[in-house]
Amino acid sequence: MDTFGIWVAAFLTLGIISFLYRDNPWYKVCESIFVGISAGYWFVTLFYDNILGLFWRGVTSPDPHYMLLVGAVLGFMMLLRLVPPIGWISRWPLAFVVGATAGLYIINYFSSNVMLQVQSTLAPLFSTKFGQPIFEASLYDTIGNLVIAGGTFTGLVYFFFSKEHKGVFGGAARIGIWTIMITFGASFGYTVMSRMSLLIGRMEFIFGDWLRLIR
Amino acid sequence: MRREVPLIITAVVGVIFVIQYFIPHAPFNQFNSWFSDWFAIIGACAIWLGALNLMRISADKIYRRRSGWGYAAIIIASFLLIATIGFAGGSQFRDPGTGFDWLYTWVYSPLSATMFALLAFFVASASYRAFRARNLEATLLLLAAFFVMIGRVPVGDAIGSFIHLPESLMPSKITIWIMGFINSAGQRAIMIGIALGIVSTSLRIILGIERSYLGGD
Amino acid sequence: MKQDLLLFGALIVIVAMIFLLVPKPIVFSTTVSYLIIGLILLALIFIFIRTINGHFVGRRIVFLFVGIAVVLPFFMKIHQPIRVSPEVQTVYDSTAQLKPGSKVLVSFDYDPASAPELQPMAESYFRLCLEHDLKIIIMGLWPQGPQQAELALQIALADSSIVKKKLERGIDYVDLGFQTGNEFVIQRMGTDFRTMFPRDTRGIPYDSIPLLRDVRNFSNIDYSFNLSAGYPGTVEWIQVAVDRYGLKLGAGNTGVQATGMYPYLRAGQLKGLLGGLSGAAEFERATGKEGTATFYMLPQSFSHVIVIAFILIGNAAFFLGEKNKARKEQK
Amino acid sequence: MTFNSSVRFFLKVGSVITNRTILFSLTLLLWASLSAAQPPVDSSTAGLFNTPPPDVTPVAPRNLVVMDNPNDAGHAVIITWDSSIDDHPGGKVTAYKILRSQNKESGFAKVAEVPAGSQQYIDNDAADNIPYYYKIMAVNSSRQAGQLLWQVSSETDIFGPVESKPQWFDMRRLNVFIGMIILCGLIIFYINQAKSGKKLFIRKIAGLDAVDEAVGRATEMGKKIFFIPGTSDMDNVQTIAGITILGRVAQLAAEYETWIEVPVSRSLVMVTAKEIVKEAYTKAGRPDSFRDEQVHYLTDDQFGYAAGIDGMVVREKPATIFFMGNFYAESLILSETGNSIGAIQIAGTGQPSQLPFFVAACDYTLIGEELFAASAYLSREPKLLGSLKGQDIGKAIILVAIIVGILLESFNLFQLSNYFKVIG
Repeated sequence: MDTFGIWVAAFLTLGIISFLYRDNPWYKVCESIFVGISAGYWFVTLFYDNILGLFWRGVTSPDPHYMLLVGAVLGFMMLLRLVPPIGWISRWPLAFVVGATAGLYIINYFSSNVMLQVQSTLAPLFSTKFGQPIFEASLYDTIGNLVIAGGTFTGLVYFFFSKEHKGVFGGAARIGIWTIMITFGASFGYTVMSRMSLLIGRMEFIFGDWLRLIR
Repeated sequence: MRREVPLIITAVVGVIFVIQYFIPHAPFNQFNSWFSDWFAIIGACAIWLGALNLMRISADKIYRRRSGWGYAAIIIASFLLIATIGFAGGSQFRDPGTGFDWLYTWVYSPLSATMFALLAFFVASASYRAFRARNLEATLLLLAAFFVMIGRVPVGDAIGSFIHLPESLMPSKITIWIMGFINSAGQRAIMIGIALGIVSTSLRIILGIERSYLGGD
Repeated sequence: MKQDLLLFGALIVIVAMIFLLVPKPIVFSTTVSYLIIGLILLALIFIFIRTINGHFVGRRIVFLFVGIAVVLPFFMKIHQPIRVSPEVQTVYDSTAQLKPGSKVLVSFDYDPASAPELQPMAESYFRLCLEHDLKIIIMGLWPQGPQQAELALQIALADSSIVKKKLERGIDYVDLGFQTGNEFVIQRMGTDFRTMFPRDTRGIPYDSIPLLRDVRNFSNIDYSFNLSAGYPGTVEWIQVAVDRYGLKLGAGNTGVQATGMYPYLRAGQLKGLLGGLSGAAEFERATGKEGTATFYMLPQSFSHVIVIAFILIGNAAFFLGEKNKARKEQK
Repeated sequence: MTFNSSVRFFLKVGSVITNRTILFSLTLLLWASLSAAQPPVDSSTAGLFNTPPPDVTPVAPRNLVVMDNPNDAGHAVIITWDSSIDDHPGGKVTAYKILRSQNKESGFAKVAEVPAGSQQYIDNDAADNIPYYYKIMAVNSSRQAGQLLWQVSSETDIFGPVESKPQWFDMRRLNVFIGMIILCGLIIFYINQAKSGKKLFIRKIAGLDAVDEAVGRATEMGKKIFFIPGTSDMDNVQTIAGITILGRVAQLAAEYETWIEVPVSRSLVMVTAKEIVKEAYTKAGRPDSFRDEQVHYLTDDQFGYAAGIDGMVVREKPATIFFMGNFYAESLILSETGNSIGAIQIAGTGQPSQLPFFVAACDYTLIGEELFAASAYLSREPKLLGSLKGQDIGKAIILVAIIVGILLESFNLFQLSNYFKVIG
């Protein structure tokens, strides 16, 4: 079964790669299989994991979690979309999800992205830690600290919406967008690496596992 | 009923989920995990809507003999195949040795991994096309990408020692500096900005100012 | 359509030929390797000259070169030096300096799609822990995570120096498996592991596992290593386990994710980071045992050089094009 | 340690007399006599398998404090103590045992054993509103091959009663609370100000100015518009922000009578997007032109979704593609394919790691916060613009805090960063 599996996998792998040449029937077959199989995969997995595993087992366990029933009711309301005359009820669970998401996001992002990031930006420029002698850090770290402070500051200035980017303010915003561009370039360059490794993994499958050409 | 009730639900639930963070007292300390459970159940119910939609659109294509209807048939067939095997397998459906596991290992995984691997090609073509020193911004993008790219592979430092660069100017060192300082600064600015945008958007949702997600009457 | 079929036919013939005629495995000698590199360089120079003359290459040529750069090095015999960066060294030091018997929590938060980058990290990390007699607790926030962990564990356990130790599941390492709930799992683990993982993957109750006897929550964990490919992953571990419960955390990330981790690294919330395949290779270097990642580094370097070459070609053409344009405008 | 041995220790120390040693010794003497006055309850030398060697009994820890664990949901008592003076590497303490009872006189049972060096234990098994008494035992034991050879210990006094209670406010998060109140207050304030008719400026955002042009081009060419709302579900604010923009784009498309297609990867998003597009067509005065199949589901799978869209893009060759929402690795797969067929592409995401790819492959990219400003920018609705102004003032406060904070910290004047710490 595994030998057959390797051949199937090789067929599908090459089919997807053939898309690089151009759209063709082979790719179309692989694409359709992918859409169907993956939709079915999640359909089955979510049923077993969430409906059976989480809800049903939670409610029927000796120590039942009745709170799960709320989720079931909301989920059922969602399914009422299938009954057009009362389909509008599905807006209730949606409103619930959106409300809870909005509430959670306010807190999570405010505490983690605003508070914590500001906290880490507030660091001494010329020493490594608060309380250390003032000019204790190396030149490398001092320049770095200045770059971090200046980059974060000007980067934020770039995001101002209600003030025209002119004069000194505009200059700061310009430095901000430079910082952001360098960040993007660095992230991109760094990513090239891991994308290549994914391809290496696939090619090892084709030339190693399937064609057996690699030691 | 169709618009007001959902708006009230959003507002009340939104406020509760904000304040739960500050209240360690039961039941507020439970809300977070309750919501994750509830959302999992709602999502698992809602996927029926999606799956039915996929089946209906594909069946419609076949019925009307639209171009590519044969591929629509493959979508339906592969969906039904994995769903049948999965549901026939009972709660042990994905144990090693089952049909579901076979489909996962030899069909789903290779397809996923290969689609992901296409990125290697796209990264190359995107950088070939987009990284041109058109203006100052594009040049900075290009230079940062360039240094990080050569700094992240051993070849970079090999070249560095070949032309006798001082230790602190080795490509790998420059990479670490860019990643550790400029990149940190840029990421931080973006992250703080995003957080402010998210707080503001969420607040507008809770206040009912942003309500288009509810659709019309 | 006809053209497609012809191509498919040609491909089938090639595959058949490889299966029937080509000797296996193929290994190029060093001379042949350098010869091939020279040929690729020549081809690049040819493209460069064409581009300067105004013939831009299409996407497909770029694709072809990337493909060649990734595949050919598999067969080459070339050694390249690897330097260990400080964030990688931190992971190594934090782990290697633990006292024998210390408990290490390793969370597998990725799926097979990211295995090429993260699997080598998992293998060498396990090997390092087992060599230093650390106790490993495995878990996963992604459904397929623990399966990946088992694969890595098998490889680490098969190592000759580790086989000698006669390690036992439940005493020296334990796999708690996957649990749904993303960051909430981490949060509940903050008070008690047992509520989230009542049994290990073999179905043995938490309390009956010798390794876990004194492990109640994060305060009993000496170091934690998280292998992550997205959400939930390192960010969630930092936000919950590190910020709220003071866990000491190191991470192995895909290259993409790794950039986002540097702020946390600088803020000290993260103790060490392996970024992408090169992070894995550096870690192998630090542990002194070269493995998959080091083998993968050659195609990696090659493909990098190809991408950089094309960026240079594109820019040279762009500048020369601008110059030509300016000259025409002057006339 | 007995009184006599303390005296001997005192005499030895006394041979080098300085002021500090006198003070130190007196303190020690005072403490030693106190501990001697209360004979240890369980200074047992009960050998279990062997008789312990002489002089191995550790001194009990001091300064035990038991109190309700603050800022929690109850069920927890926090016990802190100062280590026994015998607790040092190679010292006479191997562990501490925490004993608990509901009765002051008797019934003490072990709740936990923590290693030497610990100075705190949180008893998470306490029931709320029940008085408990605690004491701690310093233990010295010796093991060989897993076998307990001997064990000796000494106990502290009994402390308590203490009751565990849940709290209604987590004081550790007060700073987050205040910060959030300020930011939300500012946003609400400016929303109200905008409502009352104050004109607000908003800077140019190129990506959003291009929306009209992009839709117009699709109309001219008689081709489709694709709108990709990302691969996250409705439990992500980015998705909500993305499909809010879909509302404006779909209305524009409906006015131009151009076909807009929205393939989605989440069922809840499909439901919501359908409502939004339908409403947009109604607003544009063409409710009958809306077709149900304009919004359709592909698969929940990230890469299955990308494969499907790639196929659609190369076959149907849309003139314009929007990417608005949360994206992961599929961002570049989708945008490079879109680029290869020459479509105008406008992207926006708050996923920092994917922004570089959109910047490289798309014509316009909304960077992070700009995505969330888009609905205000496109609609020019005063209330929405007001919230942007509030956001900006919040940003200004952060900028001031950064400058002031960094200066204060650089010259060791004040550690402002402590006020931004998120605990608990």
